[in-house]
Amino acid sequence: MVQGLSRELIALRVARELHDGMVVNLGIGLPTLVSNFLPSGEQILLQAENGILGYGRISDENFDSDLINAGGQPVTLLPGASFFDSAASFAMIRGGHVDVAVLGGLEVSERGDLANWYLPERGGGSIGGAMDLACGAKRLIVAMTHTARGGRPRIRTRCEYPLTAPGVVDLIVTDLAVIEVGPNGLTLTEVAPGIDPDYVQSQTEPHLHRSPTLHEMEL
Amino acid sequence: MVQGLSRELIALRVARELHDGMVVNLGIGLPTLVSNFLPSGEQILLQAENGILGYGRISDENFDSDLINAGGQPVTLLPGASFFDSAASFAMIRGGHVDVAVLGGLEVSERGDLANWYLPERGGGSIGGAMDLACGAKRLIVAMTHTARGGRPRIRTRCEYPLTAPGVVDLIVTDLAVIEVGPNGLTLTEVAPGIDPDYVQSQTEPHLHRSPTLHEMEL
Amino acid sequence: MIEKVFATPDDALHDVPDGATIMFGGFVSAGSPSNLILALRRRGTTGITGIANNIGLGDLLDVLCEKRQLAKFIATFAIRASGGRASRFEEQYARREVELELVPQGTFVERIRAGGAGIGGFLTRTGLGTVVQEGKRVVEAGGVEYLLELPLRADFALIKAHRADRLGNLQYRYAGRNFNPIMATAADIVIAEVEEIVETGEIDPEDVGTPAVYVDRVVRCDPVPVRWEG
Amino acid sequence: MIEKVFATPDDALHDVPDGATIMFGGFVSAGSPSNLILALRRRGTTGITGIANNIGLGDLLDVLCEKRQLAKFIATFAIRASGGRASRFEEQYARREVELELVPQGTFVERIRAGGAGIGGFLTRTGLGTVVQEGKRVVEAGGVEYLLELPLRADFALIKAHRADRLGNLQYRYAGRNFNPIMATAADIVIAEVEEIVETGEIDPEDVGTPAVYVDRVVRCDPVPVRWEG
Repeated sequence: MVQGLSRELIALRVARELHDGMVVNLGIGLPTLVSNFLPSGEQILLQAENGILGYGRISDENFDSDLINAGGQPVTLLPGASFFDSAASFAMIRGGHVDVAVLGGLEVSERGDLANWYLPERGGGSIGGAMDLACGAKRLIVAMTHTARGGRPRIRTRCEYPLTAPGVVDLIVTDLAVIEVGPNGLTLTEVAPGIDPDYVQSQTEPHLHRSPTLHEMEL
Repeated sequence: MVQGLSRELIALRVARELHDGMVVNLGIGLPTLVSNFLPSGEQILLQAENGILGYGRISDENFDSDLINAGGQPVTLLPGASFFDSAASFAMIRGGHVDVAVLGGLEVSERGDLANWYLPERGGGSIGGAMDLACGAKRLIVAMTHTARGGRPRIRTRCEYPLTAPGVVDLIVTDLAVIEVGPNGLTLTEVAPGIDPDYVQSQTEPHLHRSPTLHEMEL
Repeated sequence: MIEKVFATPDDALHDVPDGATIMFGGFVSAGSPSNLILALRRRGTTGITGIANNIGLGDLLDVLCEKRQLAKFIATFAIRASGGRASRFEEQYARREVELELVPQGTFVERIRAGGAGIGGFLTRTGLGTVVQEGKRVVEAGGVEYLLELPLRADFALIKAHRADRLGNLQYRYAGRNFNPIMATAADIVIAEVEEIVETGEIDPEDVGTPAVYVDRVVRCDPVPVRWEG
Repeated sequence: MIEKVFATPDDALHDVPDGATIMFGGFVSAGSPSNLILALRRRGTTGITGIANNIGLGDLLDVLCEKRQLAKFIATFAIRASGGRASRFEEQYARREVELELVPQGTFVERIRAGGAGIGGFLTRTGLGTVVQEGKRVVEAGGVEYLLELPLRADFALIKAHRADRLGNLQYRYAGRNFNPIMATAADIVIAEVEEIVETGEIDPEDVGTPAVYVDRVVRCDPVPVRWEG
């Protein structure tokens, strides 16, 4: 069986997209792990949509129910943090002041449509802040496994699940590959160590252009 | 010559409309004087649209350019005061959280239209917060002289000056009278001491109903 | 002076009628008015339309499902796509015993802000091209299409702050702000649960998060420990 | 770390081009970025579209009329119906040498908030049935008619706060807030004049009025004494 990246390594690869001075919102689930791999010596401000800019690591010491991130996890604060209410928080998100949002995905289409909130086979799901983050962030990175259980490709010609937002995804990072979403469709730019580009294509519904600089991820 | 109320006595009469627990915005000019006549022992919160709730008297001691009311005058703070930005301030005003606004007037029509921002003969005027206060306050009191220079009635069948807002005035307090604005037009409820109701009518363009309880103001 | 301090959460809710529309502040465990929620359960008010960011997610709102006090809920997060044991709300929703309106979180809080700020509606891109668009007007402005979203108000708002003064000024703490200051502007009667009540003037005017004008009732309660375990 | 601290107001304005749209915070004397305004006069930038609550009213903005740097101004208060000596702006406006768009103050600040918050427009009753309505769409919502007002943004916002940290967090003082925190969200480049710059972490997270994300440049200046004398 082909062995792709672990969740931690997907998070590590996503973290390489984040640079000094950026404001970044990490969605619930896998994206949360990205906070463990932020580049050191660079100032990256993590935004939690429940009203914190500049939180640090997830920490259970001195649990305070009023000091949590958007996933409900207790967090520490970095120097220069600030608090604000939810209207101000979504003004920040919707107004394009978040440089990068990293969200989990259920499906991404070749046009960059994202479906990540509703799972028809469970008949359940909630919107939370996902639609606003998907529409508002300057750059949207989706971090997910390349296929769902049973091998069903998550990267699809068009999404079958209810959309979070149409045409919003900029970059897809999976356990198998890094794929850019552009006006001409999807471009495979990196493969996970030991993964063949043909194998990535076989696990992907739409055609993947291959970048002239296609290479193995450096982790 | 008939002698109506001084500006101070108009302000005193307006102050009688204000009661415990009310949030009140006093416009620039004559309305500002109302703050000198607030009922003692009652908690009335003065709102300044530049972002203060709970300011006190106008005071020149220790002038601080950051502690002014909406007329630019230095003010003191009462216990329980708070500061907020202009978006929050006008959310408070537009959202109907100000119980009473007291504004100056150039003209008021019998339907309660208010004109108070533009003086055609000077070719000048500015809107400031007047339109929002006129539309947003739960109750709008206009304090003004009954006639303009030259004896031109300010209370008119319809306003000739550009409107601040249509159909918003609840009560008019002038140097000559107190007049209620209702669905059936204008009702004279009080006259200034020594002023004859017929004289008030002669200085007013539209017909004034006379209240069954019409009486002289108690000052 | 108007007396705003109530002795118990139950007193503060004395006139909440069946069928009321009620907002609840809080985001998961932060700034959730847990004592007021428990008092509302004791009161037994039925036919409630609830408005809160989340239910059954580190909050105590799920207790209102024990005796089926909720007729409808407006939320951003109520039904999970994955995870453990279903909440009572999820069970009742699965049986269609309670109605649910899911709203994107930014639209949710902006609708409440509009309700409090006298804004008749606003244009947002959020939800365009999704199920959220259903039944809504699309308005073009500046060459771009937007959804027209409408204000949201309630009969009561139950909120949580850190401190209050007797006049009704509220001070928040950390991420306990969230929806509380916004909901405080958008309900006919606003009831705040706080950890401490001080004399008027003791909260620095710079630190007031909700000005007194918005608050009708204040009740001091020991906070209920809540925590979301996923 | 991105360096946001500039040595002088003139340095902070180094790239403001002719024809720029510029917001100025402040309400009369409170929270007005006087040092930045004086630096803009020294710079001599022309063809400016200015956006500020007031001009010639206890602010220093009128100095921008000395060399006719303003092409247009968007304000709530610029021309007086009464009072003393005319401002330079009033004189130039009387000769139609400068364009003026008067906006009701609540609509003015809400348009700026919309510009910063990704809101494509909003509905307000303010201005209905007045000259403010001219050229605007009337939209019905919930059985009530409203004006549709559109967002306002700028290339630069020049604002004033009390303190900043090196990261760009701002703390305000008293009624010095006014339009400053809102304008900080609605311009491509935000330049803040402050009385004190401290190390990152020295401003309590509870006291931050404008989070660092909104601020591009910070400059420490002694405040210029300003006062409106009517």
